[in-house]
Amino acid sequence: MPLLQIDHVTHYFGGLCAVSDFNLALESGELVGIIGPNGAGKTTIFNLITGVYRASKGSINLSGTELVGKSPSHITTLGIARTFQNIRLFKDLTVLDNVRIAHYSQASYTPWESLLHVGRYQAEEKRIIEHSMELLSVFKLDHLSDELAKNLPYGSQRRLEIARALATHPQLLLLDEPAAGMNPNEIMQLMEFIRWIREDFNLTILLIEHQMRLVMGICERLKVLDFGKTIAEGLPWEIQNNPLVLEAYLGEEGGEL
Amino acid sequence: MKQPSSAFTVWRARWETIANNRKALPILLVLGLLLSFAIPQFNLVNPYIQLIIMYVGINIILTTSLNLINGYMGEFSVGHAGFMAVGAYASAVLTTQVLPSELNPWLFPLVVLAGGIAAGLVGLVVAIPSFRTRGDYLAIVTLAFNMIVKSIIENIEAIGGPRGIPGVEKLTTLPWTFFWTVLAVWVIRNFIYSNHGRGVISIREDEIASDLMSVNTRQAKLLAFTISSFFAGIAGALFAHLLQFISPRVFDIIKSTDILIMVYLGGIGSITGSVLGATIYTVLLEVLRPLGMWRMVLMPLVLVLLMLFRPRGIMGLREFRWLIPLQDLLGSKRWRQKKEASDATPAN
Amino acid sequence: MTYFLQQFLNALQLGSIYALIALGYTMVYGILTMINFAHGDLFMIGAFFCFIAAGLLKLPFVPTLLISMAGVALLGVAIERVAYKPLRNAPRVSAIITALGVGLFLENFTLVFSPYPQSVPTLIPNQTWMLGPVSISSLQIIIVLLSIGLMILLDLIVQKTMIGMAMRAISWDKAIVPLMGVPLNLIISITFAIGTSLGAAAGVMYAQAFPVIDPYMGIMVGWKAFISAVVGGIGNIRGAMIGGFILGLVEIMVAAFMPSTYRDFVAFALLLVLLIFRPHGILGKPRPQKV
Amino acid sequence: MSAADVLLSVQDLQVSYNNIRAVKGISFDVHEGEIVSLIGANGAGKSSTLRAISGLIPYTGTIAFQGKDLHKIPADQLVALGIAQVPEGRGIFGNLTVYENLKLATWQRKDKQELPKDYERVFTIFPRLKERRSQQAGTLSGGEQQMLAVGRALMSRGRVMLLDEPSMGLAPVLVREIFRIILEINKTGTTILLVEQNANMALRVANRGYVLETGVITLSGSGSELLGNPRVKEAYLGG
Repeated sequence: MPLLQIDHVTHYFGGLCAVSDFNLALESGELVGIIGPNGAGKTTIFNLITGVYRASKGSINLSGTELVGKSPSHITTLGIARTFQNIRLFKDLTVLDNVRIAHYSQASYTPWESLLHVGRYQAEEKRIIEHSMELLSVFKLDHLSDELAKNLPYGSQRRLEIARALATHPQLLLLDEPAAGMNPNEIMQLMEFIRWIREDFNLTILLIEHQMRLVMGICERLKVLDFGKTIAEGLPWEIQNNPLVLEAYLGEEGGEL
Repeated sequence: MKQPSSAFTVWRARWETIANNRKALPILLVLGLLLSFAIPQFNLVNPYIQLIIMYVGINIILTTSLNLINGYMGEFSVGHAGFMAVGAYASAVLTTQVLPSELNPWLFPLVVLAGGIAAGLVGLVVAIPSFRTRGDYLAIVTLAFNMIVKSIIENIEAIGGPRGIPGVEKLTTLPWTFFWTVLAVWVIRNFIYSNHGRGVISIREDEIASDLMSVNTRQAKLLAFTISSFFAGIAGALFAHLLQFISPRVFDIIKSTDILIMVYLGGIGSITGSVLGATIYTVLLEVLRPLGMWRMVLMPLVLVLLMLFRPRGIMGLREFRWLIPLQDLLGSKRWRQKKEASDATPAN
Repeated sequence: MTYFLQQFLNALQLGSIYALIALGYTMVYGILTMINFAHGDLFMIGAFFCFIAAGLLKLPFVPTLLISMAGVALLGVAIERVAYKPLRNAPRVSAIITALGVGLFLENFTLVFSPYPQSVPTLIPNQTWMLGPVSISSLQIIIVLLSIGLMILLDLIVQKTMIGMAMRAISWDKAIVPLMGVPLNLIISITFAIGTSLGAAAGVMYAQAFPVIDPYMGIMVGWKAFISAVVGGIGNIRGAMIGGFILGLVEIMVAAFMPSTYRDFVAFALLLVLLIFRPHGILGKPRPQKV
Repeated sequence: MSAADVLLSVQDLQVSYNNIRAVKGISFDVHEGEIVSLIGANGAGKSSTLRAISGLIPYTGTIAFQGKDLHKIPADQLVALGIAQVPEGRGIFGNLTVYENLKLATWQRKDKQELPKDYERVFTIFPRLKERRSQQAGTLSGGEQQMLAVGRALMSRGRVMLLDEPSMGLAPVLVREIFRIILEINKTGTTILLVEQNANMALRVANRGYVLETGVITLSGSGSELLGNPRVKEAYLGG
């Protein structure tokens, strides 16, 4: 059984059809990319999977559990985490706190223990800090743990966002344009990094990206969207030479103007 | 190097030593408690100043609790006096109409607690429909709530209607004020430095991201709002038994405005700020009394200037270090030390 | 029935005053998404301008009204430039708190010069006509007609003129407006001028209808007008007018048919109930938020 | 071409925001009467460049229009200088009618007697807008909104028109339509600076083009030269 099964998902904004009849089956451990020009509906799909939007039609299923209609926080606890196209860190909080917050649903102490700092509070907080710091050190951010997130350089902010997402213990990680704003060199490093976290954290990864260098380099399968519809899918090299895809990106060639 | 030796830098250095010294805290608390008993006992300061000190304490409770919503959660609640009224009336009805008066001094802590619980429950009821949409929705609901509470009280003859309850026993003493103020500040501080509190703060930073990081935002909001109104109720109960007379007019929107000003003066998202804001505002109003009505002209000007030059208030988002729990302060450092130690030990 | 009609006339009078003030809240909110908490106090200043012009300078009604509107408009623009504009990029509440401070300043500053309630001379010859069993006063007619006239004028400005277009454009997307060559700050100033002068007109009429004025009169009336704006759908100009009349009607009718102390309770409870069912007010529309 | 023809000149432009260096020192010129296309994949820094020219974001370097430094000039004065804009995502005012959207763009125009002629011109180019002139702009389709945005820029009668991704989110048929209109507008004497993701179209209409990759200009040349250059495809789809 696939880890994530999306069937016939359609979503409207007002009268506009942002995603139409989207299907995807993600096997555990896969690394799949969704590409397509601006405004093709890619981020909308992430918002539908994570419960930020509620699909107008269709079903989204995570190892047997229907996700449509569940709240984003609930879906996250079921094992889906994500990053954002335009980095959404908690800017005025420290790097450590950013990761600690992602432990919210795992901390097993009650509001009363929160108010009085008794019971499991001490032990749990110690555990959360240690786990957070471990994660940060994996991402080479541990020395910055007490900086405010907004003061981090751009690349580190991107990494912190992934670290924060991993703190929720996901099975499935959704990366929304992780390479945005990076130069070719940084993209090479990011590719290594994504491969490596997939192994190390046992993840299934779905990513949206414009930087073809990255997508072609690491994705096992691709889905190409344009105007909310899937226009192509297959292996990276197939996609690269698919005329429909070329047209979606570069515009049509020839023809009367 | 040029040695800065002005009185200001010396004073500032001293202040920072105190402000950042964790050991100062228990000493200050014990000292404070002793003083709170000694002052009325030996009349160390005149009764007028004692009264001001008690008002400062009550205002600290109000400011800190409102800061939880407006500063930490980033919502905009404007009707805090409404919750204060609930606590004040609940407790005053208990001491004047329900409990035998000879028991009042003994049961006073429970009476105050009852005031807090009543306000907390009302807060929960107000909160449930209020967080449906973001933005100024809460402002409007709490504003209306403040006016509704006032109006309801005016219409209940059994609790004095518009005339209020006169002859409330003066049960609020300096030690009790000290106790409740410290308790309120401590509990709210604890909450902020906990998993639930971090959830609340993340809502301020980015609600959608917070939700997607597994924070149950609805639960966190309800929790914060209940706690905030609980302490407003505590402050109301203390206030009623200090003023010895309460009426609906005391808890109108002007009172709520006062609390708002103290929060933003001291600084949003800061306990230290709330303590300072409440203290400075209350004391300044008394100190400036000789200016007569001009002080009421001056104070808003100060507020406007402060907002223009420090939009987040005096201590906005900053805290004295001794208020922060050790693990928040040192957690990362300890972890690093531990790591270095284990790295140094060769693996077998 | 006669009694009801009589009360209905009173409701129109009160409602038009609320509506005029509510317009100021809603216009500023529409373009800056800021609650101008000082607006109720500008209404009060309007009433005091009326007191000065009519009581001290002995001017007739029309000059009094114009002086008051112009004076308050200037004050409103000055407040925006000095106190709000520097905070346009600061946290949103900072501007709101500043507005609160400005409001307190206006109240207390006025209080220094006028510690006691002042009575304003009536400028409109008070004549009462009987329409069948219902009596109607010249003052009521003037207040209602003048308010409605001002509202129609405002509606024309907003719907038909370039300035009105620019205001609406700002409320849609402030960032794009300068790209069209439209000076943002000028339009914001004009919006403040118009909004506050309407508040001043309400102040003058209020002072004529209830001729004893004091520096704190703006607080409660201001809050209620704000509530009217919310009921109508904050940011929506026609909504503010509707909201003002609804609130006036509710208040007068509750006072007429129930113990008058229920007035505020019913008015605000109604507001809450309405907001539960229509969180964006009667004419307000939610704008989809992009994630 | 002589330096006198240079209408818009960008020298060593750098833009950073939120700790991102979006544009890392680029230089280019736009000459009178030209169509210049700035192309590149998403996030290459195209829009940041345009936003800097519009005065919407802070930058370092020099941007000059007809030799006049634009650094100190407020955004709303650019139109008066002769810079007409079609903002990213169209930026039409959805709560105004089509006609009002057009009218608002004439705020800085001194020659009011010329206006009827210009409305006529816009409505001739875009008959659809004429049909919908009293409809709320928010109810228009994506293509119509883009036409309105271009029409609005025409109403402000700039010497140069800046277009930010006019093809975004439009179906191929409409994309062709928009580019045909851009050519037409250029023929009537308006200089055009175009920022586009749709490289094929943008280069076909352009006299000259620049390829941006992660904030740097990596290729430049005449439109037809670039159109045949395989490096352009690589800039998008990787090598």
